[in-house]
Amino acid sequence: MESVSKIDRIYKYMENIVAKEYISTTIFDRIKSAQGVFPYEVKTEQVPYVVVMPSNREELVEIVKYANMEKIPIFISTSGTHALGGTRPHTHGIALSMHRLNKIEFLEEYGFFECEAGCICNKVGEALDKKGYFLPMAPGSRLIATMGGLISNNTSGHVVDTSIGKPGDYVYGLEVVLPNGEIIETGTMGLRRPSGTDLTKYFIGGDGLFGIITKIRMRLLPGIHKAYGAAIFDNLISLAKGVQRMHREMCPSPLFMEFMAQDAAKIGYEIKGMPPPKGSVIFFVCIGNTEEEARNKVDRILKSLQAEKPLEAFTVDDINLWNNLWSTREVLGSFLMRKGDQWMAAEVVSNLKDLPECMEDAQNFYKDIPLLSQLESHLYGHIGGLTFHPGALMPRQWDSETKKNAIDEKFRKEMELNIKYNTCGGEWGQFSKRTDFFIKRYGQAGYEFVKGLKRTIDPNNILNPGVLEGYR
Amino acid sequence: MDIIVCIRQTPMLIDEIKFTADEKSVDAANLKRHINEWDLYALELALRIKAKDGAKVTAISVGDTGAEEALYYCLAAEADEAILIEREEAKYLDNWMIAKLIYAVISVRPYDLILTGLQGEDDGCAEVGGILAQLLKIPQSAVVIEIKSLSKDGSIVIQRELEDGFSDIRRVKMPALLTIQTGINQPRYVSSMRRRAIKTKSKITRIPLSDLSLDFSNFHPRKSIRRLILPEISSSKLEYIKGSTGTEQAENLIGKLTEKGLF
Amino acid sequence: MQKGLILNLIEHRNDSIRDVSWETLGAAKKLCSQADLEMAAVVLGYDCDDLVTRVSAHVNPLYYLQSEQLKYYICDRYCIALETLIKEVKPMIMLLPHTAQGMELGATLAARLKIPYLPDCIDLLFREGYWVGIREIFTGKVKGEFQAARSNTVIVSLRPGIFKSISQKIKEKKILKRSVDFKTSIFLTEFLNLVEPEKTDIDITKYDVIVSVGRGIGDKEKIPLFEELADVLGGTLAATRPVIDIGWLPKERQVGQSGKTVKPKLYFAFGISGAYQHILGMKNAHTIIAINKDPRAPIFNVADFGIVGDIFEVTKPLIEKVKLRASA
Amino acid sequence: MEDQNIEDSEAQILDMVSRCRNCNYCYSDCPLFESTRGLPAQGPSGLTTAIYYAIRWNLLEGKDAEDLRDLLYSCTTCGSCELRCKKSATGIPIVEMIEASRRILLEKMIGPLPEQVKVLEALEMEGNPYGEPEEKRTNWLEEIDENLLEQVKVIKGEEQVETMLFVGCTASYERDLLDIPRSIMKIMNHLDTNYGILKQEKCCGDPALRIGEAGLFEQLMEFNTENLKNAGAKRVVTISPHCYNSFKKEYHNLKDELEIKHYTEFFADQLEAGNLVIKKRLHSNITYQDPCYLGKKNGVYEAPRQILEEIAGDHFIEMERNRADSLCCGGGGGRIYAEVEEIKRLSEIRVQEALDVGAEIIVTACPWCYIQLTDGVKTSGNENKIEVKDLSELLAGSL
Repeated sequence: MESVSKIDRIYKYMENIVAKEYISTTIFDRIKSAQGVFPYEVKTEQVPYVVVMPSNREELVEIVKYANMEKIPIFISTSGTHALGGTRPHTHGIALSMHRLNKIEFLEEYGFFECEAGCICNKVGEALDKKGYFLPMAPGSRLIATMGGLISNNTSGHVVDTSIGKPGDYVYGLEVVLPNGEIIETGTMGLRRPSGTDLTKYFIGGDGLFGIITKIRMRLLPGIHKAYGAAIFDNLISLAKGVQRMHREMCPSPLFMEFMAQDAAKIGYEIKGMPPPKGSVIFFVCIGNTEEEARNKVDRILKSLQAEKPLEAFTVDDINLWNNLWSTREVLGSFLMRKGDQWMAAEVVSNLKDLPECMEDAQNFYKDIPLLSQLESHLYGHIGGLTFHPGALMPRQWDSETKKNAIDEKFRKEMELNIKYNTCGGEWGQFSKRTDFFIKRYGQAGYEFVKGLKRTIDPNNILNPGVLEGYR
Repeated sequence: MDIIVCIRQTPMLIDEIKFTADEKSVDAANLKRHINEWDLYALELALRIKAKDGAKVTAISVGDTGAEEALYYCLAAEADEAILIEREEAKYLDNWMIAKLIYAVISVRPYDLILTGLQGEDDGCAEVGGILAQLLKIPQSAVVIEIKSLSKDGSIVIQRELEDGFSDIRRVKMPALLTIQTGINQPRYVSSMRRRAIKTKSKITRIPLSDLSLDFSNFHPRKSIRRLILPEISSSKLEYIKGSTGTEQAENLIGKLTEKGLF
Repeated sequence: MQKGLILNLIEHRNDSIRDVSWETLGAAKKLCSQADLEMAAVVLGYDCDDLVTRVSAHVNPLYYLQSEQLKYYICDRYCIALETLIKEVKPMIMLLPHTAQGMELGATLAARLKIPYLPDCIDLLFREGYWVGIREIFTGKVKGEFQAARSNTVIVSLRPGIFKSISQKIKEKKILKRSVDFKTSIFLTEFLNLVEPEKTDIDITKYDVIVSVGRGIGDKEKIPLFEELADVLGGTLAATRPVIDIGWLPKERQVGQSGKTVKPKLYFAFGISGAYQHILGMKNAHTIIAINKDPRAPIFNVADFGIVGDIFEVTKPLIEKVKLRASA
Repeated sequence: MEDQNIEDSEAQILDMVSRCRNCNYCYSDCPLFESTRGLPAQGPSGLTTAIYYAIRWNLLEGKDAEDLRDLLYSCTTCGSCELRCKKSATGIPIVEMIEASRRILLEKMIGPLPEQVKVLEALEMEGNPYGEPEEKRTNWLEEIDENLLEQVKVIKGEEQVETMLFVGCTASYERDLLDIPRSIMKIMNHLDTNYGILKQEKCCGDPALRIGEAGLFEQLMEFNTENLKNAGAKRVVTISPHCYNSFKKEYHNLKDELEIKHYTEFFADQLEAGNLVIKKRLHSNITYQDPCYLGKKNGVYEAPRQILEEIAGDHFIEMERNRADSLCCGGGGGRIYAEVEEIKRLSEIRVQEALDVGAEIIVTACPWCYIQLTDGVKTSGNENKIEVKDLSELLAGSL
């Protein structure tokens, strides 16, 4: 394991920067921050020297300067929910937890709110809600994921991009600490974003490679009205075609549009005490500035879907029914995992043209992977965003190595498909587990481009090393 | 390294104290007993030395009521051996005789360090350690509050508590006897299951008086209890604050202090 | 035949005589006047003449056992020195204070000379040809008459803070110097250094009002309550040793023999039974208020005002009422 | 615990914790996440991860052992994480694992926390965590007015009684809380049933169990079980949700044979049956703190609310976080006896939440919640804004 003397040296230095109760050399804090979302075990060589919780950007700057001077890697591992393990250290280093940077400020006179990077998504959402605003992001990890991480990842989560776009589209400015310890502020206080070079863009979805976001300025969006619709298809292909139509016929995009293959839906319905669906289910939310606008959108979408002869297609007026529908997916996962096996899913994205074909591929996702073909698997996804989540249940009994192989196999297959359809994941990011994909997808030149940027901005490669190189 | 810890149980007084007919001892009936608090700190010290530097820890007790319990406790706490010196309950032993018995057992065994509690919760004489050390012709240090170092060359540096916040530091050549003050460490908790399990797991070494190379019959105490007295609160100045409720008492107290201009 | 002798061991530290030695001298003086006895004293040390002269003003003869080996108190050296003297002067009582030093010395010396030892006495009587020491047992809840077996010499240690210091001076001084021969002896204990009380952030001795708590308050959760009382009274919080030992409060707040000695105007004792080690540290407070549910708690012996009852039932209204007066 | 059992239980812990998918959603519901520094291990899966690696990497000595101890004993055992894990993840019985680990630590003589040692000794010696003399357990009855004593049988020996009121240690010894048992006796007086109180009552064992002293818990369980059976009790009504939980979940020789009710359940039934009639209604705004061991642990959310709605009608307001989402007061899991890290006092957070919805009274139905919240009101300086009451006090006052 890492040398004690080095831990002491780093600790002693950190003491001059951060109140010492917020520097932990406790082995259990260090192990915990070395964990990623993957169900395999932490290795001793991943365990950070210390975990540090800066309380403000000035402290952060000093930490980064020190790390850069000493060439000690920094891993911003705060809540550790990155789906590709981006926050998971692969060598010793300094683990940062940003939880203490958790202030949120409403600059209503400007039409913004500003939150620090450590703010938890859900809390921000609730705070906005109370004031009648709306947070344009809905990641599955919202309960605990931080705003800084989410913006660095720029994930849509359930959101249909063509509806409200990506969270980053609402970011008007950032405060960022660069790897050399410089602080920069990007963007504008106006309601008009820079044309031409907008530094903000280098850090939104920057995978934490170029700087540590400390503050985010985001547009205050007016609260929205919602209306709900659903449809049942006896086969997934027509379901896919229905969605294809929706987009082609220039329907207003829904905010969320989810689907579950019949087998998956059955389980969810059953747990929720609803009669099993006659086919595969698609359900969606439309938003509008008025209830009416939202409802009209639902009707418009239902029309498109109807053209593909669903068994039924209807607006959902009963909010409880909607909540049930919506939670069927969540309960599905936990229900399957109740025996302790772990649910893993891939993120396959189709292009609009080939959606039906991609639907088929997604159905057969695990079939030709020897290690995984026998596993119980189910299909669902954010179909509105042309995204499939073919999921499989990984036996708990498998040892760490096998679990790792299984997950690597899954990513290999996912890569294959996203290459086939010339797409890429819209939720989890492009590096870490997906670096191979990135290289295949955008070529060595594309990869070198990013590496070049990284080298220039972070010559000592101290910020989240391993993300760009990709975990093996 | 061999560490010997002297241990025993002491009675805890409950509100109603009764004496035996001869007024020479407290009536043992419905007395609760526990291990003498100072002894627990001595035991913990021994066990910590064992954990750190390795040692064989032997607990020893002169068999009066509860001695067995105390010894099993030591074993459960991971002492390596427990010795019970059996004695007939009736005979009164003063601390000198007790020390003599322990001496008779220890003197024929290996030891580097002997630890006792500073004093007994009951008689508070704080003398067994001193007598024992003298009998064994080894140095003793009383009121030890810290072990500074324990060097391989067989000497130990200790800190002793004096009065008024003073303390002194000594180097003592081992074998040595230390009497331990409370607060030197934080004694561990030994679970009831451990204490139960140990009784089937390990045995106590029992040594009957007859095995000891000393003629106990013509042993005579160097001090004895003539009688016990229940001290009445005797204070000329004491004034009780009356009141049926706490609130009343509080009120009257403030009244008194004000009236005496102390407030 | 010559009169029986009481030999007093004078305890000193840092070139000054410990108060308790004046007390043992006082006790000896009292005994001499009661029974027909003589007294003498002995100082062990190394060039501490002025200290010796100070003692000699009160007791005659004064034996001065001088040796470099006796610069600091160490049990075995003291034993060797005192053994010779005792054999020479054959005292009826060897009197010493029951201190960290006395505890070591009394037991060891008695065992060495195979004579009786009455430790930690609060009174000493001569009954039917026996020396009888009155001792507190069970932390003062019970008193016992301990009788020493017949012996030419009995060693008695006296509890500090009980006896009046000696005041009377004597006309002619008599200092008998003795040198001690340590040539044959090997020493196993070596004095390294004396540690002064450490300076602490708060000094409880500086306060006029002290609210002091014992284990009787039950658990750590209760501390804030008494802190509050201390605050509203404009005083500070203190505690007994057991409270310090289990870590409810830091050492700097300990009142007692091994902690601080305080003399505030008001001393509140909550749930303190009154072990003498504690009483030593506070009995000189101007006014002592003891609150305890056990009417037999020795603390009441030194208290000016006593409340027998549940400490919490008193404390809470007390805080409220004091607040009221403050605001009024 | 025999070494064998320790190994088994270690194996069980490893197996259970290996189910964790590290989603960390449990943090969002954990009181530690709100009250501590928020270091990585200071949350449910942080604790289980700590246990897991402590066993796998054998980190059970020196400072590691102490760090592990401090982590594990910081848990309030409120159970929010388990609910979350069931809802959104693999459904690991997190608290069960934490308590199993505490048992291991205790048997390995690493646990408990220093202040808790005195508690365990007291439980063993006197049958209550406060070290009060066991013979004085029912002394509080001396302060109850005659007319309330008519229907009570204090069971000393052979007496038989159908309904037993299990008073519990806190209500028996904490003078400040005397109004709770007093109120319950007042309410009982409105029902013409006789009921009993055990002279020989001992702690239900909850503190021992939570702290990890399973052996001591068993002793106490056997003692109480026997006494309750000897008295021929058919029904036990408890004041503390913690006693309630012990009887219902842990007392295997009792839980199926006796009807076990928390007083809120018992009185709610009586209201329903019309045996209790609310005469005086309350006109100040009240809100309700769900005791974790009543709500989250045993699903009793509605009974207390039925009563409160009867008493206060529209003046009964829910806090934003209520029922399964309610925030623990911080008193459970043996914490009430120990000094655990609390940068932000849970009780103060809760008091603020009550103020936020305009409550003038926080009602609870647990002696520990009562103590914690009362402290919270004081330490947050809200004495004149809001007060804490036990549900029994309000009910007794409105009959």
